[in-house]
Order: sequence, then C-alpha cells, then structure tokens
Amino acid sequence: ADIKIGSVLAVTGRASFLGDPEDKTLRMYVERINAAGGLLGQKIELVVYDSAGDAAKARTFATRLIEEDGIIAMVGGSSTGETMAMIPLFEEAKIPFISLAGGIVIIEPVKPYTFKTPHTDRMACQKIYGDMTARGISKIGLISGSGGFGKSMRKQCLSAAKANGIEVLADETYGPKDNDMTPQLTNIRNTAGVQAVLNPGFGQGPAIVTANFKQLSIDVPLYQSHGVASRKYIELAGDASEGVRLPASALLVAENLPDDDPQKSIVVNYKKAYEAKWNEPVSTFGGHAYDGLFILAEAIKRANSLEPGKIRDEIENTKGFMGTAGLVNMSASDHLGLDLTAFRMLEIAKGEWTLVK
Amino acid sequence: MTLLRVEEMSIEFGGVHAIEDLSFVIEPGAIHSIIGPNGAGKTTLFNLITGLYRASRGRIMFEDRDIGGQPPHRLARLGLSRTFQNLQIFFRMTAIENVMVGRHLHESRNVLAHLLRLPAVVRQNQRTSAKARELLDFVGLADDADVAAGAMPYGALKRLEIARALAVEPKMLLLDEPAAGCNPVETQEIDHLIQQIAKTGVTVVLVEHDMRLVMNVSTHILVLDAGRKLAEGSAAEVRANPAVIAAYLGAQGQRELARAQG
Amino acid sequence: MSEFLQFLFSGITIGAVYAMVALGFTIIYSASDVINFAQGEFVMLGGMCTVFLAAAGVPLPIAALLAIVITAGVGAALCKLAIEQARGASVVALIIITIGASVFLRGIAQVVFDKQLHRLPAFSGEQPILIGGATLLPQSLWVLGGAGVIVIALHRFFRRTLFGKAILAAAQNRQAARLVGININLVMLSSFALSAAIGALAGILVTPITLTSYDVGTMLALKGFAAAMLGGMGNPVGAIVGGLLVGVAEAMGAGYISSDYKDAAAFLIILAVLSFLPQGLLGARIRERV
Amino acid sequence: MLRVEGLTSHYARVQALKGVDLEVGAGELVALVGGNGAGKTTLLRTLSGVQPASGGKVYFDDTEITRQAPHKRVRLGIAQVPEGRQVFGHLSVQDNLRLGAYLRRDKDIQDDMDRMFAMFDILSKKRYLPAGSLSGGQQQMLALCRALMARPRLLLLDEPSMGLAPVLVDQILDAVATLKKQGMTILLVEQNAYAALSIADRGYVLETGQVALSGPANHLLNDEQVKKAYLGI
Amino acid sequence: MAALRQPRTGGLLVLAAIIAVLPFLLPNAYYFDVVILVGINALVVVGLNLLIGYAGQISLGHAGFFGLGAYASAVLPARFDIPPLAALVLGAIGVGLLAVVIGRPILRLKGHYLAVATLGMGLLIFMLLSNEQDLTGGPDGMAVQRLTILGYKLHGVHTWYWIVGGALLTGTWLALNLIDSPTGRALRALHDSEIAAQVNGVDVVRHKLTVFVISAVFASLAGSLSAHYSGFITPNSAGFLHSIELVTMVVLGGMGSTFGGIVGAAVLTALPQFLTVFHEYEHAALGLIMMVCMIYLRDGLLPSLRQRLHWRRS
Ligand SMILES: Nc1ncnc2c1ncn2[C@@H]1O[C@H](COP(=O)(O)OP(=O)(O)OP(=O)(O)O)[C@@H](O)[C@H]1O
Ligand SMILES: Nc1ncnc2c1ncn2[C@@H]1O[C@H](COP(=O)(O)OP(=O)(O)OP(=O)(O)O)[C@@H](O)[C@H]1O
Ligand SMILES: [Mg+2]
Ligand SMILES: [Mg+2]
Repeated sequence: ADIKIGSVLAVTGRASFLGDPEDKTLRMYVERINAAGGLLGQKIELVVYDSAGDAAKARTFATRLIEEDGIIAMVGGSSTGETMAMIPLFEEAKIPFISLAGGIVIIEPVKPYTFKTPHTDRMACQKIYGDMTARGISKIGLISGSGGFGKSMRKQCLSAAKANGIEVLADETYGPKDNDMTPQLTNIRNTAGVQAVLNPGFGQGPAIVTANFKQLSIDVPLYQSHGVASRKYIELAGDASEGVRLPASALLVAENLPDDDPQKSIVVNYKKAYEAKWNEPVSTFGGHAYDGLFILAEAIKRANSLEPGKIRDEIENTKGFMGTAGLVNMSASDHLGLDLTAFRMLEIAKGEWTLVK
Repeated sequence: MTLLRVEEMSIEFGGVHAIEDLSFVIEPGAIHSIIGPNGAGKTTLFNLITGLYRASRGRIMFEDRDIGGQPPHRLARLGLSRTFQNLQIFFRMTAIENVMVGRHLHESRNVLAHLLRLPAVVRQNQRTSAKARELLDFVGLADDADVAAGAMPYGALKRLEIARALAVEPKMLLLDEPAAGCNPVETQEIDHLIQQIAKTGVTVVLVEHDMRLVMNVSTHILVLDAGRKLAEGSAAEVRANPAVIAAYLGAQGQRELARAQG
Repeated sequence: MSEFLQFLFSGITIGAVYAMVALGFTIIYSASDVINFAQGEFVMLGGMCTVFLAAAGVPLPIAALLAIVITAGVGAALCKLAIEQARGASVVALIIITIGASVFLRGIAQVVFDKQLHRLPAFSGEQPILIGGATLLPQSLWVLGGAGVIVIALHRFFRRTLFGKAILAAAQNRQAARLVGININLVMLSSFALSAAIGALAGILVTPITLTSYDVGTMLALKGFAAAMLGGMGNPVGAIVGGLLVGVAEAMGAGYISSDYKDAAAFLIILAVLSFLPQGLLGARIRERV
Repeated sequence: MLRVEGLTSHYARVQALKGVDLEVGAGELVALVGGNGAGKTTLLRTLSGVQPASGGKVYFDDTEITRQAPHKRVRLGIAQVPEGRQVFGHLSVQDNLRLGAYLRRDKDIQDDMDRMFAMFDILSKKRYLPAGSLSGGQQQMLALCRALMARPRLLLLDEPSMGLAPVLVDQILDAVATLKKQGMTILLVEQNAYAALSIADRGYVLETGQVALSGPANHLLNDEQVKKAYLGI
Repeated sequence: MAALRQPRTGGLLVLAAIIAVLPFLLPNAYYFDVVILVGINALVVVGLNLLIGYAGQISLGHAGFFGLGAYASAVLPARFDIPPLAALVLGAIGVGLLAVVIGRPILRLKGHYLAVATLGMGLLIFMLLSNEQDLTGGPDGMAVQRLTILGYKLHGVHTWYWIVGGALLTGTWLALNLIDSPTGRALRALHDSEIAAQVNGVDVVRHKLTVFVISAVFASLAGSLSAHYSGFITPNSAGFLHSIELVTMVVLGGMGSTFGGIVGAAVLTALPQFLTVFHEYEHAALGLIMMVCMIYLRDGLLPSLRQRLHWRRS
C-alpha cells in the first residue's frame, strides 16, 4: 500500500495566499520523492482538500482524512483558525499533524501530536523591534490587517512591545479586502512622535498600505511583516516599496546569501525548483510546506515504520534539520524548533530584497 | 346610531385632490352605493376608510368612535372588511385557505400553542375550515375549495374575495367593483349575493359601474366627482339628477337602466 | 481640516468604485428585476483580462478595450444561457442563479488566470496631487471622471431614448412590453452586456489603485449592492449618490471613529436611511394601488 | 385576415383552449363572448403570442404565425389591449403612448399622440404623471390608446369596458365603432355581451375553451340560449 | 391511515425513519460527521424557510444569529463560568431579543431593501465577533467547552448524531405545526398580499416579527449545537457566505417546503465533499450546479420532483 499523507489547505478563499503555494509545493515534492523511489520503498499518496479558509470545513475534511482516507500523518492547515479546529481530531486519533500556520497557540501549550514549521508572530515582532532599537526608534504606529494573520500578529506585537522598549502610539486596522487605507494612515501621520510604522498583515492590504504611505508622503520608515515575504509584494507596491524593511526567512534572498551560509543550497534549490515548475515567484509560505513535508519524510525514514506513534516520536526528535525557515531543533517542550536567528532582516532597494547587515 | 360618519375629509397625491372636503354618513343595514366617474376617488375613499391611507384633513367616525390613523387590522377588529378593485388574492393558497385567513380575528393568536399544536389548536382549525367551507358554499364556490387560487378564473376570484371578507364577520362590508368583468348573468348572481349579505344584517358599501346592479340593490347612493360630493339620495333621485347624467351616466347608463326596468 | 479633506478624497475615490458597481446593479434591475450578484465578477474580469492581455504584450488601451468586449460577452452569455432560460422563476431563485454565476465565474477565473494579486500601471503617473494639505492620486480623477461620464450617459439613455424607455417598460410589465412589440430577450441581453461593460470599465479604472485578483468581486458586489439600495434601486443618480455616500461613510468611519468598525459606519447609515426612506434616497416612491 | 384552426393552449396542466376555430375578415368587427374562465383571454394572448399555443394553427394574411414571437406579430400589425390594463406604472402617460408606437419609424407618431390626447382629455391633463397613479378607468383608456399608437391592422380588445363609468363605456364603444368604420379589423372580447354584439358584425360564443356558437351578431342577440346565458334577459 | 397520507404526518414519519435507519448505513465517523453537519444546517433552514419560504421575507444575515448562538455557547462558559446548557438557553433568548430589536425597524422594508438591511445586520455581527478579540479570540476563533448534561460529557459522533437528529425532528415538528395554524396562514397570506392580510385582521408587523424571532432562535440553537459539536468556532460561521449558503439551501430545496429545505441542506452540505474530485474546478462546478438546479428545478428540488411524479401518474 502507499503511504497516505493528508493535507487540508486554504487553496482558495481569503487565505489562498497561503494555501495555494503550499498546495503547489506539496504536490511538486511528493512527485519528486515518488520519482526518486518514494519512502521506505513505497510511494507517497498525497490527499489534499481545500478548506477555503473555513475552520468548519477544515474540521470535516480532517475527519475525512482520518476516517475515510486513513492517512498516517498530516501536513497542512494554512491558517491558525483551521489548525486549531483540527487539532483535537488528530490528537484524539493519535496522528502526527504538522501545521503550516503562524499562531503561537498551536504549539503553546505543547500537544503531543501537533507540530508547526513557520516562525511565530512573536518572533517576527521581536526581530522587527530589535532592528528598530538598533536604528534608535522607540515610538511607533501600528496598522494591521483585521484578518487572522494581522489580528494575531498585532496582538503579539502589542504584548511584546514593552519588553523590547517600544511604545505603540497609534493602533489602526483595516479589513482584508479593503482597498484604501489613507484615513488610517492619515491618523498615524497626525499622531505626534511616531518614528516608524509597522504593518502586520498579508494579501493585498500591505501593498495598498505601502502605496498609500507613499501617497501621503509619510517620511518615517515603514516595516512590513513576514506576511508579505514574496516578490509579488514588490511588484504590487511598485516604487513605493523602496526602503521598506521586513523580517523573513533566507528564502527571499537566496541568491544574495554568502556562499558559506549553510542554508544557501537548500533555499536556492527550492526556489529554483518552484519557480521553474509554477512560473511564479516563491513565497515563504510554500517554504513552510516544504519544511513540513521533509521534516515528516525524514522522521518516517528514521522511524523506519508507518506507525503514526513512532513517526510522532521521530518528528519530536528532529535535530539539525535545515529548512527554508532556518535550523530546526525540536524537543518534547518545543514543537517548533526555530529561534530568532532564522529570521533575516531585509530591506527593499531598487526593487530587490537586500540583507540588512 | 349612524354606523359611519365621514367629516370634511381630504387627501391629495402630489397635487391631485383625490378626496376633497367630503362629508357623508352611512346608516346601519343600508346598501350604500358610491358611484362616480373614473378617478372620482371612490377607491381612495375605501382606502381611507379601511386605514390603508391616512387623510390629510377631516375625521372618520365608526360607531361614534374616531378611527382616524388606526391600522387596517385594528379596523378589521372593529368590524370593517372589504374587497379590492385590483384583486388581492393569496395566490399561493387554496380557495379555502384564503377564506380561512379571513377568520384570523376569530382564532386564538397564541403562537406557543400554535407551535406545540395543542389540541385546542387542532379543534380550532377544524372549526375554521368548516366555517370557511360554509362561506365558499354561500358565494357558490363550494366545488373549488381545494383549488389553488392561482388557477381560478377572474370571476371566481371576485367571489372568493367576498367570501374572505365575510369570514371576518364585518359589520360593514365594502365592495369595490364586485361585478367588473362579469357578464350580465353573473352580475345578477352578484346582485343576489349582495342582497343576501345585507339580509344577514351586514351594512354593504358598494362601488360599482354597472348601473343595473347599483340602481337595483342600493338603498342610498352617493355620487362623487373629482373627490367631491356631486349628488346623494335614493336611486330614483340620483338617476334623475342632470348633473349626474352629464358627468357620469351618459346615454349608456340611461339605456342600461331603461333595459333593466323594461 | 486637511485630515477631513484627506478622508473625503479617500471616501470619494472608493465611493466612485462602489458607484460604478451600483450602476451595474441598477441597469440590470431596471431591465429585468434581477439583482445580479455576479456584478462584482464583471469588475474582476475587466481588471484581470486587461492585466493578462497586457502581460501577453497587447498595448494597454487595446487590452482594456478587449477586456470590456470580453466581459460584455460574458454578461450577454450569462443572460442568454441562464437568466433567459430561467424565465418565470421567482426573484429569490434568480438571486441564487446569479450567485451561482458569480461562484462559477470566480471558479473559472482562478483556473484560467491565477490566484495572485495583480496591478496595472496608473494611467497618468503616480505623483499625488496636493490640495489643501491632502493628497489625491491622479488615478482617482480617472475613476471619478469615469463614473461621472457613465452616469450622465445612462441618465440620457433612460430619459431620452426609446430603447432606454423600452428597458424600463420591460422591467415593469413584461407582458405588456411584449404586446407593444418590445423584444424582451434583446432588451435583457443588452442590459446585461451594458452593465457588464460598465463593470469591466470600473475594474480597469480602479486596478491601478486597488489591485485585482480573482476574488475581488464578492466584496465589491456587496458594497455596490448596498450602495444601489441606499440610493434607491433603479435610479442611476441614486446609484452614484449611494456609492459616494457609502465610500465617504467608510472613510470617515475609519478616520474619526475606529478602523475596526468602518464597514459598520456604512451599514449603519444604510439602516438609518432606510428606516426613514424605505425606498432609499432617490428610489421611486409610488404607493401600491389597490 | 385572421384564421385560427384547432387552437389549443395549456397553463401547466390546465387546458384552457380545447381546439378553437375562428375567422376574422378584413374590416370586420367580431365579438367574442363567454362566461368567466371560458378562455377568451387565453385565446387573445395566444393570438398575440405572449401565451404559447400547444396545438393548432394561426394564420394572419394567410401566413402561419403560430410560433412567431410577439414583437414580430406587432410588426405584422396585431396589437392587443390586455385584460386588466397593464400600463407601465412608473412611466409617464406620454411615455406609455410613445412605447405603443415602439416599432414605428414614421413621422406621424407625434400627430397620432395628439389625436389620442384629443380623444381622451383626461390623459392629456395627466400626460406627465406616472401611469400607475391613474384610476382604473383612466388606465383602461391609456391601454387602448397605447395599442392604437401601433397603428394596428388587427386590434385585439380584451374587455375594454371593464371598470369604466357608463359615460366612458359609451365613449369606448363609440371609439371602437368609429375605428371599425375607419376600416380597422377588430376582435372584441366583452362581458357586456349586449353592447358588444350591438356593434359587431359577427360573434362567437366561447364555452370552456371551445366555440359553442357562432354567427352574425344580430342572430346571436336574438338567440334564446344566448339571451338566457349571457344577456340576462 | 388518512393521517399518514397527510404530508405533515407522513413526512415526519419518513424523516424519523431515515434518522433511525441511517446510523446502520454509515460506514465510519466521517460520514457521521457530514450527516451531523447536514442536520445542523437543516435545523437552521427549517426555521429560515418559515421566514423566507412561507412569509416571503428575505434574510441575508441569518448566519449572524447562528454565529451569535455559537459564540454564546463558547464565550459564556469560557469567560463567565456559565454552564454550557445554560449558555445555550441564554444564547437563544438573547438572540430572540436581539431579533425583536433589529426586526422592528427593518421588517418594514420590502424585497431587496430588506435583503440589504439583513445583510448589514449580518455583517455587523460578523464584525463584532471578529473584532472583539479579547472576548472571542478574533478571526482565529476560539475553543468551545464540551456540552455536559447531568454531569455526562457529550462527545463522539454517535452521541451527537442522536442529539442533532432529535433536534431536527423536533424543529421540523414545531415548524409544521406552525404552518398549519392561524399564524402560519397569516404568514403565507402576507407573503402574497400584505394589504389584503391587514384588511383581514392580520397584524402584519407582529407576524413578521414573530417569524423573524422564531427563525433567529432556530439559527441560534443550531449555532450552539454546532459549536459544542465541533469544539472550535471562528467568525466565519457568522459570515456573509454562510448566510448565502443557508438561503441557497432554502431555495434549492424548495421555498415553502419544510422537507424540501432539509433536502436542500443535505445536498448543499454534502456537495462540496463530492466536488473534491473536480480539484481546481471544484468551485466552478459548484456554481454551475447551483445555476442548473435553479434554472431547471426552479421550484426547488423537492417540489419539482414531486410535481414530475404527479405529472407522470396523471
Ligand atoms: N396612491 C396614489 N398615488 C397617486 N395618485 C393616486 C393614488 N391613489 C389615487 N390617486 C389618484 O386619485 C384619484 C382618485 O383615484 P381612485 O382610484 O380613488 O378613483 P376611482 O374613483 O376608484 O376610479 P375608478 O372608478 O376608475 O376605479 C385619481 O386621479 C388617481 O390618479
Ligand atoms: N395563469 C394561469 N394558470 C393556470 N390556469 C389559468 C391561468 N390563467 C387562466 N387559467 C385558466 O384557464 C381558463 C381560461 O381562462 P381565461 O382567463 O382565458 O378565461 P376568460 O374567458 O378570459 O375569463 P374572464 O371572463 O374571467 O376573464 C380558466 O379555467 C382559468 O382557470
Ligand atoms: Mg376604483
Ligand atoms: Mg378574461
């Protein structure tokens, strides 16, 4: 029999930004693994369902994966909401579940069968605050998307602010499908003392925020989140994106990494493969799926068994795994395994990502 | 006691004085006809009396009570019911269900009981449907009880509206052109029906252009023209009034009347 | 003051987009009593077709023109293949059909195009215009101008031309319209094509500001529908007024109250207006005659 | 001019016409009488094409038009005054008339419109008001005028006197008689059988979807059966 | 026997029979899960059908009530220590009251104006649920405590199957009762002609409000059940798309046909599960099916099928 691996992704809908590249990555690499002889001598069969970002749908599909399709492991769950709705099912069925969503609640507190690959929002906030402090910025304005991603990161950034010596003077939001943020930005501009603006969010919002930022000629630095970490963002925001900074994985600057960077070969290969196959720029989200799939594949190899329990144990034992997000070292108390070094601070210059030294 | 008293009532629609300074009374037990040229304001008057429109001036007293500004369903409770010139049938319901709606005021309105289908509700449904069947029989539609109203011919619908209006058990029944679209034989049936209704003690207010019917059944006639009272009196008085002949009856009206009598 | 002006500019620009979507609703409603929830997809098609044609090397003006023609064709097809076949269905059934059409078009678009966001270059540069301390993008003027031209043209069309009146007549009484010789199918077809074309034009004009992707239609349809109802369904001027009001309410809500609840501001205004004017601001106020 | 052979028509499962044969010659005024639900309206609707025929044939000027679309029939010269008036309520009186001449392209439309306003003064007074605000009788006049604006060769009238004040019944029937004198071909459905047969050349009696009786109008007027069933004498 | 032939009693018995037999035919928990979701949606649809199908008043915001019910069951126990069962009841009462307050002004509106007002109402509720992050967890949603009845924790698809089945049967019974009562007749009457209904003594405002409240309470209860069943909720359950889905179920199944609505809920809930075979064409297929159904079965699945059967027989 084939090795059945399941996935539920927001391939369409509001979060298709996440789900679509994840879906493409999984399909591409399962094909590759199978072409190279599969795992433990067996082919992988990947079952992907599209939740359209709806937690209720995700839950039903998860049941279907467990009961009907009989999967032995799961890589998926694009958003925190979907993931949280599915966790109890996988925990109950004792099937390992590697989530691709950002929320810290997924792995905190630790649940035996649940893991995740992306950095947490909190780490992104810390990285950004670190960079701000280095530039002498301590008072900022916040404008966040009101979708799941923006909301969750906003919360983390607000709660992490104090400890990092940052004061949030303005706190604005916008809807996921909004197409004009000048009123919110005007309010931030008119707030005295704002030294920089931070925009957690993904999708079209950040691109429009960036354009509006330029339109209003606000002359403080603009920080984006890892939510816009794809070439598309530069393309959409155009010239307005000059000088914007954001934390992201090494993936985006693959070619610019020094040759001795241990991550370079991984990210360059993934990037090349993805862009060749799908004819569109990579995003870090696809990378999360890559990491998830290979953490699982390695664990299966190490376990040398298709028993979910054994696979789980081996996932937890993942050490020194180099993925697109960074170096992963999991443990019984850490089901993520990344640290702050995984994030690189990038700045857009002349329409290209560059590493901030 | 007068049943209905209208005092100096007016209403206008964007400059059109549909009813202007109109006063009249209706005595109980009458068959009170209201006639007048097209656009004289007859239907508007009905709409005012039954609470669908609100007069801009004047008073309406029903059984010596001021009913101005009351919503139609309150007026129905006081004993006012009507039919419509442009049919207002419940097309998605069967004939008998249409009439059953007319019994609404005579049924309990306890929604909780309805939801739980308490035995009292079941018994009441039976009573209502029996009464409705009786009324359908009365207007000559006994065979059509379970026919969807949407599939009934125009003439039948006119009578269905009468049955529904009667189900309210009104003191005063307002009929807006019940014989329109009926041939003379059918009109005679309506004539008969109106007289029977009047016999049960219901006061009938009739708007109709068929002069044979009007002159035959009315105990009293009010003639409107351009929202004002043109004439009033018994059939014979009205018929002989030159103003009425000029404005309304014309040669055709007189000819019909002549045929009706001859 | 400058901040008020900024909110106003922002509201008017976005309002003009809603207004154009509302116009599309109004035209189809006028002709056929159908509320076409696929109207937002017409906007999407206009933007996406232009983006992809331009990417394929077609010069922008020609790409835009082609996009309008294609979208009008889709509108006509929707009418011919769905609405016409469903003749006699209830209003709600027709709403479901148009929602189905919107799901269908979105589903096809995500395969034919892609799921990425796209933008078009601004027509006349991106250098903001400074007025009284507030800034306005030149593209906003294009949007406003486009909406203005369309509404004037439509107003004339319905008031002055026989065909325009025939459309209104067909909406009010289909049977009588056929009896005076109006070809109902043609009237419906034209109105769908026309409102699809207007939707497409709106899509092209706004893409440089708002970006486009296969799924921009849903939200635009919602706001456009709300705007059309606020202005009074069936009245092109009402659609414009409604669209601008919704846009300005949103911008003011976001600016002065809370950006979390800015959509609430728009809908609260709609609820308030409707509770005083149940036919919308400029809707026909003919009382039912019985 | 008009020939109908074995015409049948259905509403869902109800058969409203069960094989009607009928003829109207050029310049004739033919009256169609019958009780409620006899199928008169259905027949006229089938003739003008808004109601599909399920069987039988309709010829106009010897060409078959059974399956033609309504607007094509209007072009051929068939106009109908529908039962229950059916004016365009939100449009002005004037626009209603103008739409009556929808398919005409000649220069006389304005003249014709003035003639209509001359015929019914009240319409002239209300020409800019929405037709929906007219009283029932006024709408009936408007519906008649709207049909005439098409300059039809065959006019189908469905109960034009319904709901009209006696003076206006006079006026309408006079107008119909005048139109006939001017050479128009008319098929008239009327409940007021007496009045209709008085001005008609010939008549048909329709009963439950079939022609029960037909003949010259004055014969029908004196027919005992007709007298009893439809004239109420 | 005669009672059996009545659509009411007959239909109820058929529904009860299906609910009783189904568990023996379902191979595994996945199928139970889908059937339970069908039941929950059907419960909303039965109530919504009273409003849309019978009284002719459209609502594009009913998912809002569903969402409020769901969040009442999630938030009250988690943040205010109210027992889940009490939360469920409190939620239903709260939603009922809210429906009265909202319904009063907006039910005066007609047709599409009512549609836009209810749409606005739904959006406001959705916004509230996704913005009040501290209370509701925001767009990422929140976990829901298990429902405990008499100290017995309800879990497992089998238990939930019977709970939802019972709720649906009861809801259907109540709805059928209402329809065949003076209230039901008044609702159908005002659908066809408000004026005639008024003149016949029907207090149109009160009846519209009554049915609005009843349908809102149905939605709230279904929302609570859904929250407890899935154990996790997000504001999407109150979103516009869900509202549209619910209305589509009513119309697709057959407006004014209670059992039709249940069929509509079943079809539309299960359909996406089948459509996964179309992969990227899944959405296009769903749209196409919606259109084709409404074009060719415009009275809705059940009434249209019934008509065809009749046709064949006669
Ligand atoms: N809702 C309304 N809006 C505008 N005008 C109205 C309205 N209702 C009535 N009118 C006007 O008021 C006048 C009286 O109309 P009404 O319908 O009462 O006449 P009527 O006497 O019933 O005529 P008919 O015998 O033709 O039915 C008419 O001029 C009509 O146009
Ligand atoms: N829309 C409809 N649906 C179903 N049946 C209909 C419909 N319209 C008419 N019918 C049926 O068709 C038959 C003929 O109706 P039609 O309206 O042609 O009669 P009519 O002679 O014009 O009657 P009236 O004098 O009342 O106008 C009647 O039995 C009627 O019930
Ligand atoms: Mg009248
Ligand atoms: Mg007729």
